[in-house]
Amino acid sequence: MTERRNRLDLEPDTVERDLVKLVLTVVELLRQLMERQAVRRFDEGGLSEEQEERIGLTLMLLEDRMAELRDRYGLRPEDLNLDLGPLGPLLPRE
Amino acid sequence: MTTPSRLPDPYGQGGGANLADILERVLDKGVVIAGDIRINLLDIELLTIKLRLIVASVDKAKEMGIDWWEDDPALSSRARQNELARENAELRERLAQLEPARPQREEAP
Amino acid sequence: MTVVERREIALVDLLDRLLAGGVVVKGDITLRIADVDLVRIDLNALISSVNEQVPSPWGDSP
Amino acid sequence: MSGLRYVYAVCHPYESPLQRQLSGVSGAPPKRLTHHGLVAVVSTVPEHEFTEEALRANLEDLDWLTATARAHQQVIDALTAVTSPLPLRLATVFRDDSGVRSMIEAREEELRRVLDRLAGRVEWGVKVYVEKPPESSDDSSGAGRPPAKAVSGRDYLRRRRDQTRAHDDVWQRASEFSDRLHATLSAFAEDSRMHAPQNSALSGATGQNVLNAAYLVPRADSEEFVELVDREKDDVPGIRVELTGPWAAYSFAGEFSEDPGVES
Repeated sequence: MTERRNRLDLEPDTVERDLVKLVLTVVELLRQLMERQAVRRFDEGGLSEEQEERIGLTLMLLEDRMAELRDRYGLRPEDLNLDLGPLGPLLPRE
Repeated sequence: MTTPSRLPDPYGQGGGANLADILERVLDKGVVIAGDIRINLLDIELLTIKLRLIVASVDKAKEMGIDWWEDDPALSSRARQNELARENAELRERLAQLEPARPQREEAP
Repeated sequence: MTVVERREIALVDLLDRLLAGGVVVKGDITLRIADVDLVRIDLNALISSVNEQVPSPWGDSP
Repeated sequence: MSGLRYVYAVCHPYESPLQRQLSGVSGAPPKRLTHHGLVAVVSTVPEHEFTEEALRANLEDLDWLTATARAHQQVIDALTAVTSPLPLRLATVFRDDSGVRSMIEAREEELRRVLDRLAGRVEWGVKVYVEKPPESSDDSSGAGRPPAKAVSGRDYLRRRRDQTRAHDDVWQRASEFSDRLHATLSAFAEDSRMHAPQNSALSGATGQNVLNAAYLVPRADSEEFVELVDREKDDVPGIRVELTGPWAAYSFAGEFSEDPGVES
């Protein structure tokens, strides 16, 4: 136990994966938040058709890109979620 | 006494009962989240949120006065007084066995 | 009153709702060391979704 | 020091013996300890597992907790078959038999009051789940793609919006359904308690738990209660009703302690 604690695991794969996971979690939170906000604007109807199209397309591409990145590092969508205990989860559990 | 009348077949119980169902009843707190949230970066702990909801049970036991560990003569001084009460209970129990008819609700001295 | 009260809400949904309503943060913060004020932060922030009441300060770019 | 006394339940004296070789927590067979006309069902457990520190650590050890909870539940289950016990919480431990006797003496009135209230009654658990809609993907993380990919940016937004609405809709329906179910069941039952929704990681159940309630029902009326649940759970799409029991009246033994139990 203690031995493991003192030894820094510098296995490049682990380092990269951990780092990616952390970053992707933050990005995913932002992406989902932006998506919800965009849907609100879309619902209110204040956007021009062209704006709607651009926002939608961007979000769609973002989602694809996230999925790609997750696949590359072997992460499942739920790996990017955090259980914050009494605060509930970070992202909706589904 | 209660005569158990015929009951419908148990639903989802027995060996395969849902652990959450059992824990919810057996512990006084329904919510049991085991384990911690730990976010590691390069094997270094970045953030840990301890979830210790289960422990509520111990506190509950204390609240109920079933704090036997405080009654251990080796552990606490309060226990010595209780030792007396206990001997009393023991004696009264024996008395009760000898004279089952006698009412037995005197207070401890 | 419904019996279903404790619906689990994800943080991202909470933020979404918070933004939709908008929050205003006002405050004065001073950072001091040994009773000497070193930094003053006069906070007057509005955090909200962009909507009719809260337009974007730059106007929506075309 | 050898062992401690683990108390499972307190009951009125009962005639029929407990089923076959029942083993309690830590493997020792449970036995009766009669005092003041009340029976405590106890068994001996090793002291080293139940000292305050050890217990704290053990309660956070899911394997230990599982084994102990199941053993506890097994004894209570066996008791429920022959009487209506007042089940005590997990890990109610005393130093020795006389400690158990002192507890019975000190709380005799309360114990009798609760036992009388629980006599001839059992507890049924009813849970309502919102099922994941089978066709649509989950609405955000993009684990499953929408069946057909969005053809344009606007289409994408529209799909997202519809998903969110459908999701809210299911919740709305589930919550109305739960209200109705709970109203019907609590009118039939003698008492009811609401538990917090269960965490699916622990229960292993699919879908999200919305309603998690317990109902106190006389044994004699149990069959009728089960039929009532069956009838009420008419097949609303996306909503599942789960019935568990009969349990010992765990959720209603709460009055035994100071606070009125875990309600919402």
